[in-house]
Amino acid sequence: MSVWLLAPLQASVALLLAPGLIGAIRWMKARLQNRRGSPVWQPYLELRKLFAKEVVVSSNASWLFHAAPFIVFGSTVTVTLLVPLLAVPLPFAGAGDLLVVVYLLLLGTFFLALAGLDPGSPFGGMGASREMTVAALAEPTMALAIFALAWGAGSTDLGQIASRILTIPSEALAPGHVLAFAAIFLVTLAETGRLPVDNPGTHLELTMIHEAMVLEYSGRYLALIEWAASLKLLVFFTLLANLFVPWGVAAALTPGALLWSVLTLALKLLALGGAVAVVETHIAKLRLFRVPELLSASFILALLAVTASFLLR
Amino acid sequence: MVSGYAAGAAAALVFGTGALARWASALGAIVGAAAGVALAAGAWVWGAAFVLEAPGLLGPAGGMAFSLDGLGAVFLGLTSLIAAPSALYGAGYSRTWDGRPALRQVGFMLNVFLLTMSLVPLADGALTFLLFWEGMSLSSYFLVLTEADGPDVVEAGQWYLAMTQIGLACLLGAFLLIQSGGPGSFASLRAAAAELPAGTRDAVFALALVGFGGKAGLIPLHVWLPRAHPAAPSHVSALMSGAMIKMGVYGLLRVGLDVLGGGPAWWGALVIGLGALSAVLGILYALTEDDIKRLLAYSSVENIGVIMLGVGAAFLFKSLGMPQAGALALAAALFHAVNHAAFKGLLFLGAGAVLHATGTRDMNHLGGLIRGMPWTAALFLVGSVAIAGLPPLNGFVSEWLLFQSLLPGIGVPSPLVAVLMVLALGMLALTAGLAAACFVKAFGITFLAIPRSPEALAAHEAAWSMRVGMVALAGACLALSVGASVILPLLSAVAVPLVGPAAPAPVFNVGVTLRTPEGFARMSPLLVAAGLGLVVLATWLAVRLFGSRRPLRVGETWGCGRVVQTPRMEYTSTAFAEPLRRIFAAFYRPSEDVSIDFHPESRYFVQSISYRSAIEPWFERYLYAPVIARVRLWSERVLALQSGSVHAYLTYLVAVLVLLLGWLAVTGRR
Amino acid sequence: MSPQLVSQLSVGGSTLVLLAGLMMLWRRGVNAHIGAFTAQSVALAATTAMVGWFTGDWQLWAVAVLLLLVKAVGIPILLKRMARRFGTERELEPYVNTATSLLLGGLLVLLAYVVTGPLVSVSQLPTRTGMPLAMGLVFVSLLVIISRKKALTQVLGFLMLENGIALLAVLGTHGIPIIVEIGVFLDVALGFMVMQVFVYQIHETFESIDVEQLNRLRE
Amino acid sequence: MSAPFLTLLLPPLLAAAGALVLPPRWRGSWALHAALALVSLLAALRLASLVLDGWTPTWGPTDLFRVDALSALLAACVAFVAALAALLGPRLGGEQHYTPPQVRRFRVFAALFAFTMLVAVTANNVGVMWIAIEATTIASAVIVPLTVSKASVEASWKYILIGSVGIALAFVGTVLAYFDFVTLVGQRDYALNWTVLLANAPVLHQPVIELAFVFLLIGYGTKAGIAPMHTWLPDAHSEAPAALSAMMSGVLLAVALYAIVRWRAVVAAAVGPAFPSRLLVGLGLLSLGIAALSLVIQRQYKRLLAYSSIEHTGLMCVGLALGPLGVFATMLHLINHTLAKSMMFFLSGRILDRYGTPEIGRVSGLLRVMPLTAGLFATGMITLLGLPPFGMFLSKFTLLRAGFAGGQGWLMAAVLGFLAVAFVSLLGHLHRMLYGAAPAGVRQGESDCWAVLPLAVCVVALVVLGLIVPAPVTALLDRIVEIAGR
Repeated sequence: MSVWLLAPLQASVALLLAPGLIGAIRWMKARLQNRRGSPVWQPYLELRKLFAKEVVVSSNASWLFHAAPFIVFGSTVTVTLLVPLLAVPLPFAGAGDLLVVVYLLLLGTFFLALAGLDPGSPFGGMGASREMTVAALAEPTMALAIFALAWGAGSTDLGQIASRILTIPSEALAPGHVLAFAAIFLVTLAETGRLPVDNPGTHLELTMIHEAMVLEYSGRYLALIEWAASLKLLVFFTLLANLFVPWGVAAALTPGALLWSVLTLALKLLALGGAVAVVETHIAKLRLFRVPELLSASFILALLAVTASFLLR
Repeated sequence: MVSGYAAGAAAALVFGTGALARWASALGAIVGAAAGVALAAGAWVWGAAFVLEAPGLLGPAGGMAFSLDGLGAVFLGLTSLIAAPSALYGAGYSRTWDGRPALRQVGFMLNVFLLTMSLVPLADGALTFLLFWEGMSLSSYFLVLTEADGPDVVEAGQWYLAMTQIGLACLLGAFLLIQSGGPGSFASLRAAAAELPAGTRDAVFALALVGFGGKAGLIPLHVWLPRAHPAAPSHVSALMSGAMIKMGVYGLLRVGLDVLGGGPAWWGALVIGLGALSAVLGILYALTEDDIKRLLAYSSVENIGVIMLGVGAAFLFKSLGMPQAGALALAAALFHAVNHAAFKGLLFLGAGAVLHATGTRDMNHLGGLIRGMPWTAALFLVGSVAIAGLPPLNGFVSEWLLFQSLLPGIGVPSPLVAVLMVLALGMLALTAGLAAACFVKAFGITFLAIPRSPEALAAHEAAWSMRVGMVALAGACLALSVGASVILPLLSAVAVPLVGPAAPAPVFNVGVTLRTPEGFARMSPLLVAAGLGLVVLATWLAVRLFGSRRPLRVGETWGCGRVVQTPRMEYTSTAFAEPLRRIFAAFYRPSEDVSIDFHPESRYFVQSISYRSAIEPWFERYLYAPVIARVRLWSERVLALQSGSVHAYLTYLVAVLVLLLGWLAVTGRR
Repeated sequence: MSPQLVSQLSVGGSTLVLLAGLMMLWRRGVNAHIGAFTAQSVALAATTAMVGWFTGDWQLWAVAVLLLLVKAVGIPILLKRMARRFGTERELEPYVNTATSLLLGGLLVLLAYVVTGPLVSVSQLPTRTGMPLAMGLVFVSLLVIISRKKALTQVLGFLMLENGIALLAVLGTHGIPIIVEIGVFLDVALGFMVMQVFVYQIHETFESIDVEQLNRLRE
Repeated sequence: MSAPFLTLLLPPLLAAAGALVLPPRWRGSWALHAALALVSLLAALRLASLVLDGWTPTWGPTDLFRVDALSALLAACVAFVAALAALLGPRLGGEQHYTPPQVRRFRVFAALFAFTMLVAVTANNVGVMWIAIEATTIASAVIVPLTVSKASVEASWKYILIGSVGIALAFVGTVLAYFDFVTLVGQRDYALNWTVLLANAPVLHQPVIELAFVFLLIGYGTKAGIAPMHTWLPDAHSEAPAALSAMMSGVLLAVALYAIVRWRAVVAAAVGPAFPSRLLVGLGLLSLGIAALSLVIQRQYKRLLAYSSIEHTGLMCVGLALGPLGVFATMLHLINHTLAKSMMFFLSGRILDRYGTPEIGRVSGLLRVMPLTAGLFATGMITLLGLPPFGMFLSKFTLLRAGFAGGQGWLMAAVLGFLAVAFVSLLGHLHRMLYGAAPAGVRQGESDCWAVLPLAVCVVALVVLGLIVPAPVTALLDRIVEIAGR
């Protein structure tokens, strides 16, 4: 199999798995809350329905409103090309490192916020404002956590970070590593609109962040945005899974190894999804103005992670 | 170059106050800028030395001398890069002043400004440097005062020139401490600096930092910047923000790294600290601004802070004996300086177009301009993405490089430095995040949604010359991103000799990929841009091909069931920044004032609510105001001497006579 | 004439000149002031003539005659005319009262001794012994100008200052070159005239020659 | 060598005589006045060129008059400002405010004033120099109250009293120096000649010379506007007619400073430069500080300019103490100050004429009311602020360079601090005057533009001095440094 086919393969795997991940989390959450829950494949059905539906656009919206879903979706898909989903090293590793991943995701958020402002809805503005606030505050944690990893691995390159743990397994339990994991986990909750920062299931406008921003979207645009959101969650989970616990990632590009890698990835994602489901079941949503406290806690974790990684070297 | 600008200046004076004068002076400036680019490229890319000595000028002070090395060429190139589009833009923008003497003033001073600013990096010698430095300040001061009737404009000019002057006093001290006799050329300064005692070197550096930091707008010396930049005509703001404040960076590099050759680690640490402070506070101030040009001005403070992080890291790494890391940091800082020139220039030009079309800079009165001014909106969006440091544009590349260049600092043996570096990295990341939020606000509130005032509704697209100027800069933003792997090797060639005698150059040009030293990280702006473009295009095609074919339906925006959507229901600029204002309340110390008018009949019917909120101007209140008050107090005391009584006056005279005679009597017997 | 005698005579002359100056501090009436000044000028002229006799220098004789004519005759006439014009306004409340003034005057003479110490030690001239007194007069005149409120008194103080300097020159150097001396005389005369004009103007515009009223120009 | 002296010194006397007899309203009398002043200026320039050719013209018995480089420079400055005053006096654009007798009085005494200053700077004999400087007080004090008011009478009384007392102290100093000379060498007619004093300086007694210099510095310092003897200066400058203010601020202070420079050279030769430097730095810094702080909340623009003169005098005093380069810078600064400050005072007269008020707070919108005047005023102010491309930038820079070269870093820091205070204050006041809405009742539009044109000469000269400093000027300054810079 040609090396260059890996990229589209990765993207397709990610695209296919992402809605399922959302469905799985929802299902697990429902079970934990003693509900039956919708089936795991429900998100796929929703996407299909949305793609088929008519699009209603606000009379105030400009071209940006139409372009934003494509940019959001496109930037997230581009990220899946860079993240070591299935194998290391990736053919495109030279194109971008972990920072590029973070900033590509921020690009999506940027346009989504703009699109939220575009129709002139007060909810869109509110969502955009809050989303950007959370994104801005999550940024330092993310960066420091990345540098904690990078300092250990001697590179911000995703592949190298993963390979290092594979070669020196004991590093996986190094304090810097663990702390960085915790920090990124908290950031994941914030960045992907999970509880306790945002409630993905809410339908009360005033408490919404992400949902408020995309309130005006419908039809295929909404489908793209929802899909991109699930993809983003998947990317974060993949980072958590394959950078911190990289076992199972294919080191050689044989069909068997890749298949094994897909399977382990799915398992790891399920485990992380389960963790999120547990967290979401046990924790209520925070007030918006207490979110910074959570994020500063994660920042401290990241700071400790960096400090630990260079003090204990 | 000189003749181009001179011709432009003369044209502005000669051709009256009509379209001809506008175009003639712009043409002069463009010719001058083109020559500047050629000169810079000659010295920089092909290493052609440029030396010109004019001992006849300013003979008594050692004569003038010019030469251009790589560092100067970067800044000359940066200036010229933004000068031509701004001048072109100015030709359309200045139509406001047709038939008024102000046009003559703008045309003339703009050319003088560009000329003196271009000669600053060419100057080879303390006096020549300071002369053009002051020329640059003075001409831009006149440009700031173009619309002196506007509110706060004169005050802005006052602050600006006053701060400049305090800076100049420091610079004079710095240069003269290095060498007070002799030819004064940078080569001789370098030789003299090598023999200075450590204390003097520290003093020189501190003075240079204050002098150049003030010009660059480093917090807490930034107070003039958010006043002066908005007050100036927009293409001048673009030049001031894009190019002029960079001269502060240039000066610091020239004196600190070139002439002094670097110093102890605390120099770098200090610069990093101030840079981080400026970056974070700058963007925090920008976030709460409602005036779009002030927002951009504060964002310049932020970006200068970001550049200074790189500069400081270069100082630090040099003193720690890590020349390669230093070269990388310096190259990143230089690259960010060039990038900032491109996108901040673009943004100021865009803001100018908005101001031109609507007559207001208050974002709470704007909105919906994307329909009336599609070009301006699209170009402003490009600038916003670039300045927010998002791929695939140039701001991202330089921020990425800065991150990478600060990273080696974590590994230095001194824990203090390492902690500082970690904090700097965190601040840089926070800045980047806040910048994204800030420019969502700047673009979103200004250009999107429903117009908030009749002026915004009636806005028209900018003149073609203005648009061409903006397009050129937007193109530069993209070119600087995808061409980074071509430009960065050149920048590192400039940086390497500055940070150490034998610094190996950071490897940059692996095809289209950037690679930092020792393979620490790789990134290809071109591939990222291409990949992003391809994926977005593919998505669009896929949706087009496979998605629903049902036509769009236009409906009202959802307003909780309310039928009519009015601009008053929209999120405003103030509202957008509210969460951050609350989160950083400890810093902003916002004062809020809500006054509610009730219906006279019943308290349950509200007639109007007015909300006013202001953030506390810390630096003005706690740093500048006490000094000003103290000086005024002393002034009153001194003026009390002039009491009007001739007897008192004569008493002073006799008293000083008696005192001096007494002094002689006591000490005179030697 | 023996140097000792010259020395004693110059001290005596200087003492007279200085005493006339101290009179200004003691007395309050305008006419008394003018009288003191006239006496002082005569004493100065006499001292100058004495030194001229001692050195045999015709220039000093000429200076003595000039002094007598201008300062002992001409200026007092003009001063008296002014005094008549303004009535006999008295220095009622000087800034410094008489007792303190005299005390200060004494201190200033002491200061003059300290200050002129090096002069006396350097010079070989027999007349040098009077120099501290001349310098004392300079200081006392300054005190008069500072502490007295009437414009006319200040003019008198200034004229005495000139006398003090003239005495200093005669005693210390036996006279400065005649051309300079004449120029100085011209200046003194012109200066006095102009001051006189101003005193009249002050009287016209302020209806008093009390300088205390001149405090309109202040910050 | 009498011709150049006569063509320098006679015209002012002739002009005074002419003004006395000719009807003041007649244009011919104005033209004659101005032409004579120009002749004097040409003679001064001729003397300067002679000096540059290596001559040192002397004239009169026992070389009473002598022109070296320092004299030539000052003579040229004096003659230049006197010519401007003759062309533009007594009040630029506002002659109609004066009655013919007043104009006559002004012309007579302005010419005499110029004459006395020219004598002061060309006299070799320090006694004659003293006489001339004392006479400047008399000649100028007469026309300070050209229109009699309480304020102008008060100002002139203060001026003449303080000025006379001060200058009398300078005579004490002169006598003391002469005394020392006579004690050593015996009586000589030429003993008061500066050249002779300088030649014999090394043998003079240190305590006596130091004593003399204290008196001389305080005496001439009073006229030069050195604090704390400066108190007469703001009053006199603000009440005098514009042209007289220009002459006083532009050159009278410089002439007094000239006397200090001459004596400083003698004293430095006698007891070494440290002693005079210490005094000059102390008083110079005091002047600089008091002037800078007085500028901050100043309310009247003519007083503002007066305090600015004190500031620059202080700066020049400090400069004199900074060795040869400092003297060079000081002299360059003196030229610049003469050009800029005289122009500013002429313009202030014009502003006063239009607005009818000396208050800064009530002058606004100057740019709109009188664009040309405002432009020149702003240019002058920018010069005084020490910004390029005008000459003061260069002279200040050179002065600071001299200071740092002399290892006086802290002194220069203090100087820079005071300069910054002055800068900010002056700039603020300038802004207040230039911008804003013009007060009601003030006529808009420039009148008598031609009258302002001669002032453009000042601007051109300032720019030239700021960028190239012509070789003759440099040569002249170098000579001055040789003469008085040790």
